[in-house]
Amino acid sequence: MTSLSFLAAADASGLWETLGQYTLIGLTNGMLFALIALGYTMVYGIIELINFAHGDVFMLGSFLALAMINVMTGRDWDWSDPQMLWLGIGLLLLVVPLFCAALNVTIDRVVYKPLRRAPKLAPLVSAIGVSFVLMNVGLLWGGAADRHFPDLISRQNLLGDDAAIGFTAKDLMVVAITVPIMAALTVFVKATRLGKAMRATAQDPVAAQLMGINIDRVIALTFALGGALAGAAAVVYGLYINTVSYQMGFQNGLYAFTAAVLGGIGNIPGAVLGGLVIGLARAFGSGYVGERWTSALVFVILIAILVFRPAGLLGARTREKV
Amino acid sequence: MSNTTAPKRFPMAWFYLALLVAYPLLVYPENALFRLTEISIGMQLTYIFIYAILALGLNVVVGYTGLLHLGIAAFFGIGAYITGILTVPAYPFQVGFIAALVLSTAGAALLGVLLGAPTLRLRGDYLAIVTLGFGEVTRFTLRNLEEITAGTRGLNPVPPPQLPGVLATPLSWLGIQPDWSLDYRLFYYLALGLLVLVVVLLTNLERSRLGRAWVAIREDELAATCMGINAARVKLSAFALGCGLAGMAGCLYATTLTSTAGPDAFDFNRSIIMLCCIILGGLGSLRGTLLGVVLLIGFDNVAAPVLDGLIQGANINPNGNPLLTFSNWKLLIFGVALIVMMRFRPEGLLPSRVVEEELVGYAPQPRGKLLRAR
Amino acid sequence: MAILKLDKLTVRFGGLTAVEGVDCAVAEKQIFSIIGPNGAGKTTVFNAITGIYEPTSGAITFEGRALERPLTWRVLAMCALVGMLTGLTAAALSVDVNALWRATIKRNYAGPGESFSSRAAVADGWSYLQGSLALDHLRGDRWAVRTADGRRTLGYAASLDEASQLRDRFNRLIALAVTPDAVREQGSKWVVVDPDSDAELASFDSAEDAQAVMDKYAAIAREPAARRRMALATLVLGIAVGAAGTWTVWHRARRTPEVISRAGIARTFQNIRLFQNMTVLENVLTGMDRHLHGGVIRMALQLPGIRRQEQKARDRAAELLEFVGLAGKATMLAKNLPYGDQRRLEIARALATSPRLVLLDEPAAGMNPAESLELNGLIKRLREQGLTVMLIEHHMKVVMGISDHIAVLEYGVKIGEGTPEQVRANPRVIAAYLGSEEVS
Amino acid sequence: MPPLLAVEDFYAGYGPIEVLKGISIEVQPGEIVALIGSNGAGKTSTLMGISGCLRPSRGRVLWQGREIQGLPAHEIVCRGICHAPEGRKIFPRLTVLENLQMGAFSRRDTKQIERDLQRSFELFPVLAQRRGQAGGTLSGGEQQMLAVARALMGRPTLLLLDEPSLGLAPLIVVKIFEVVRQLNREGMAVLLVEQAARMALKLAHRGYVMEIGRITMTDRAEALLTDKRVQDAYLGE
Repeated sequence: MTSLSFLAAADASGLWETLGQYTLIGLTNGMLFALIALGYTMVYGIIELINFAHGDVFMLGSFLALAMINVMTGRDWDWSDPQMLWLGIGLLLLVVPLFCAALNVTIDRVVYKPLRRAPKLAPLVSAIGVSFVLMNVGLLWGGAADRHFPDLISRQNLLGDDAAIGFTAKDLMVVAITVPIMAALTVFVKATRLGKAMRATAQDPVAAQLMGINIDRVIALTFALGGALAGAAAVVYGLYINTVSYQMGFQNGLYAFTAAVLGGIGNIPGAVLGGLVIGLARAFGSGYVGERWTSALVFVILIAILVFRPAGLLGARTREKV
Repeated sequence: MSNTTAPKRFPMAWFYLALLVAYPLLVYPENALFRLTEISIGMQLTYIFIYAILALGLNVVVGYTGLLHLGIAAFFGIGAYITGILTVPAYPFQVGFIAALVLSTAGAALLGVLLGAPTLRLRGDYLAIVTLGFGEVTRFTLRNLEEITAGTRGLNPVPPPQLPGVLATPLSWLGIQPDWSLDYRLFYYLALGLLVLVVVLLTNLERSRLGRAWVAIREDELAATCMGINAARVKLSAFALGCGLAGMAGCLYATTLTSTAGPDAFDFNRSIIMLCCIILGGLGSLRGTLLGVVLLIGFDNVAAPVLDGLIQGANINPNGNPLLTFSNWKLLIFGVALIVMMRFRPEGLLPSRVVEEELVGYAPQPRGKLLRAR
Repeated sequence: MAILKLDKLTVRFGGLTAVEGVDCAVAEKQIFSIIGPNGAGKTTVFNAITGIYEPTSGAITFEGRALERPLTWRVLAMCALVGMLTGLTAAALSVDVNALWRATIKRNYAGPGESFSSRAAVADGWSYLQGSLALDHLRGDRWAVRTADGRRTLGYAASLDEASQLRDRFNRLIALAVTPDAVREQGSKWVVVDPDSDAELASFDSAEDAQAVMDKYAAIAREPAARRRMALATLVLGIAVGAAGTWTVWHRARRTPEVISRAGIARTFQNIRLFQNMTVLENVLTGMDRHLHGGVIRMALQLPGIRRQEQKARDRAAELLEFVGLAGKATMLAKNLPYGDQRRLEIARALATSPRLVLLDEPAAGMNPAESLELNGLIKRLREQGLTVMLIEHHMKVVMGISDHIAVLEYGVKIGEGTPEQVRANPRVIAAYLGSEEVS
Repeated sequence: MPPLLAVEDFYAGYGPIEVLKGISIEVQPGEIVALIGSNGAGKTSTLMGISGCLRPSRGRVLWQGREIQGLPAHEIVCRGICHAPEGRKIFPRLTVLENLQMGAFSRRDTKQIERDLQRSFELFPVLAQRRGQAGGTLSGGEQQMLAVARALMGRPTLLLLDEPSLGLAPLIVVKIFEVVRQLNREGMAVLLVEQAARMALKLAHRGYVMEIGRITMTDRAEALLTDKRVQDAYLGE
């Protein structure tokens, strides 16, 4: 609880090794949060809506991944063969993000789009409503209990069995999938025509319209991208954590949203940074303070940071025009 | 209904109040409804009154002052737990109900101020996430301070209030037993009485200087400060009042339930439901808030179990297929209802309108000297 | 005498200089206009005066005073109080509230019907902080010797006397555990002997056993000290953070619009900033806020005093509305007023704060000639009532017609000043404001 | 031949406040038209109405004889109307180059865009120096140049220019006006909204005077410059 457990943990296997291990766990988890947080932040950046349903899109994505794996296993897909394994994961990473993107775009079209001019809290309540609906769909699909997600990737330590720090094939998988996705997103947003249009719309929608940018299409694109990222995160999450439930969207969504706000909501690098900070906070928290205080600690850090940087870590303060 | 004018509306309010006062006294409807639904509507109404107090508190913060507060359930929980700690027999304090009520209210209000003070300069969604975070921190803290809060089990039994002796005789005339555990009506009238008190006080405040300052801050904070309004103080007062009312509701809740319930009864979902209540009803509108609570909590606590019972009773689902139980569809129906309502009434069902009609009858007449020079 | 003085006022945002070294002196009961092209920094001057922007350098004095919230003993007391509160909360959390609760409340209260002594609880709380071993009364009149946090039980005893003796023994053991060579070999046993009394405190069968147990005691011995250090550190840190934070918050709000408004300066805004969803009357009443009194409770109960005061305020609001020409529109929502009326309402709201100086930011914008003529009359009447008026305006007719004194800004710099006639004749002003002649 | 742009009896507003009360304006091909008037007269709203950011409650906007009112803004841009809005509204966190590329968003002819980019840099050399810098870090004058250059990247047939002189030093205003005149000689029509009335009328061929949502006067620019009423109200003397 206090300093004693700190010492106990340190005694077990050296102060620096423990620190390194926690850092590694924190970064890996943080990347997952970041992937989800990006969806929140991009949507917020463009239409200033906290999309409460985002976490549930993620949840449905992992259910789809689970269903697909079950079907594929039923048709004798050989997951133990590395080639087939990576091919299978590739297939999941293709289908699930597509599904989540389509779902997210549909939600925007049907629910949020008619409310663009409504009072600000109305879309928020709608988003809560969508979240409930999706959660219920998840409940009907997967049942109320936690479901086991097949343990397809080995937990063998890649650094050798008796290395002081554990870095398993699973950890590698998370890094190998999330880092390229984030890099691709960065390139897309920075360098492509549509990516620039997205940023332009987020910064000044009226001016963007005057440039001939079709805002509705940009918004749809944003929802699609956010959904696809959530889908990818869902696959990675399932393979990494191995437990899925209809309520996981809420809890992970909460952390991801916190990550987005921490980094400065609407700011894409900020979401990644926020995700990593939260991941690290959780890892160090459970390592040094105690598992049961972890969640509280994350929010205490959040509050402390926001008190001193009211617009998040990377957010810019805006001067009010008088 | 929304078009009734002021002179007509007040009799309507009195009418509803009379109905609510009379309901438990006419034993027949309660019994008939109980036979029909197997739910004590009177008891559920008691909870609706309690949630109404909670929602009114939230409405002060979100509706009047425009500060998006996503952690109101935490203050509800804090109220419940303060009451629990102060009254359960396991601890030596065992204060009376009135003292517990006052201390719960004050404690929650104080915590609200402590949370509000450093976060006053946060805007909109950032404040929302901080309050949300505070709510979660509170829940985890309640869970983790096992020695004090008994962890996930919650503190119990919370004893009922002491009934003043003078009330025993008049109550017996009305056919009410003076025993809290036997007759729900004592809690019913306690909650209703406090709710009416809160509504009256809030109505007065709404029309006072403070109420105007709240709304002015919501409408345009900068202009309000340029008019000499101390924004920090006004926002803090809204926080204190909102959180205090939540604490008061929490105290009532724990007393009615005779237990603080576990920390998870005060999670983010509860906050969200309360927020939905006030937005659905119409932000900043007392009547809207009450209506929102009746609709949403009523759906959750009354309609859903009743429908579940009906489906079971009709025996369409002999095999226990989970797809055919109502509770498995509850969230979906709830969600769709929220979406549809926001689509067609984004400003809420009974939006607040400080309209001409409310101030009808008052046409200020200028008199005397125009402008006092200084 | 100058009621308002600007002394080398400079406002910069990031790298942009909005206003540079502007000097101005506004005399009492004057109508003082600031003119200049759009973007010349006129509104920035107003914003600096009313505390919306912090001047980068330079001074603003109103009636000879800098408009800052005064530093009183209450501020310092508040800082100290908040600091103490944060410090105590942090310290309480760091000493483990759970264990403290167990040590104070649970140890002293067995259950319903039992007695509870708050003095004993406080004493136990203190000894918990000290880290002394505690005695717990168990069922069947047995006693247990436990560590201060109650987590570890060291031994049991059948009576209170025996228990205190046991405690003394453990205390000695714990004290010895941190000294080197406490365990001695004696025959086939390993024993711990009290160096003062030579009494044997404990004996073990093997050196490993002895070491393990003594290590446990050593941990117990170090724990209270560590906890005290931690508590002290968090207490000090909490006090420092709390007090410094409060001080920062207060200091940041030294020169806010609210303070300045209360000092007697009121303003209107270029892009109308009314409380759109309030009625006309309520808008004006909001302006009167600082003249109304009464605590929350009195307001919630609507005591007669409050009602009388409210009625008076309403009457005065009605006067003000009549004064600006909005009589009869008191119950309309502000957002439903036509544009010109909204401007008038802003003026009424500003007047409601009982100012001595009114800043009007383009009051005639969006008004037709007849309306702006009416406005001229209104501004003149304001002066007749004894108010000083500062004005930003583009309508030359308004400006030249009513101003006593005009200052001309261009790119944040004052390029001319004087009576309307002087300004009209100033060649620099003509070049700047009336359009550069170079474009041909 | 129909006028390039004809606004006919245009009514529009924000919420219950009607700011445009029956505006009628014509712009002929290759013409510079100035719209002058006091603050709050509705000049900016008129431009917003033309470019599709403000929906009319009544009235028509004809572009080369075809109705375009009510079309979304991005489609109007595709037809050749580019708007350099008031207050510059550049994208603060995009670079200068990206801002210019956004201006050409509605176009697909990559080579021509590249040539136009070079031309913008020739017209405003300072933008070339700062091409990699974020728009928000430019000074006011540079931002205004960027806004004009960005609008020109859309290869407009008609340029809507809102308050180009706002907050700028005279030299920069002169520079911008020179560019506008040069482009106009190459055939681009311009509808100019300007506070600095004299300057605007000197640049323009024709002018409209606006007062609280209505056009009160229209004439050749020279005639307006010498008109007594205009002089009184907007030119100072």
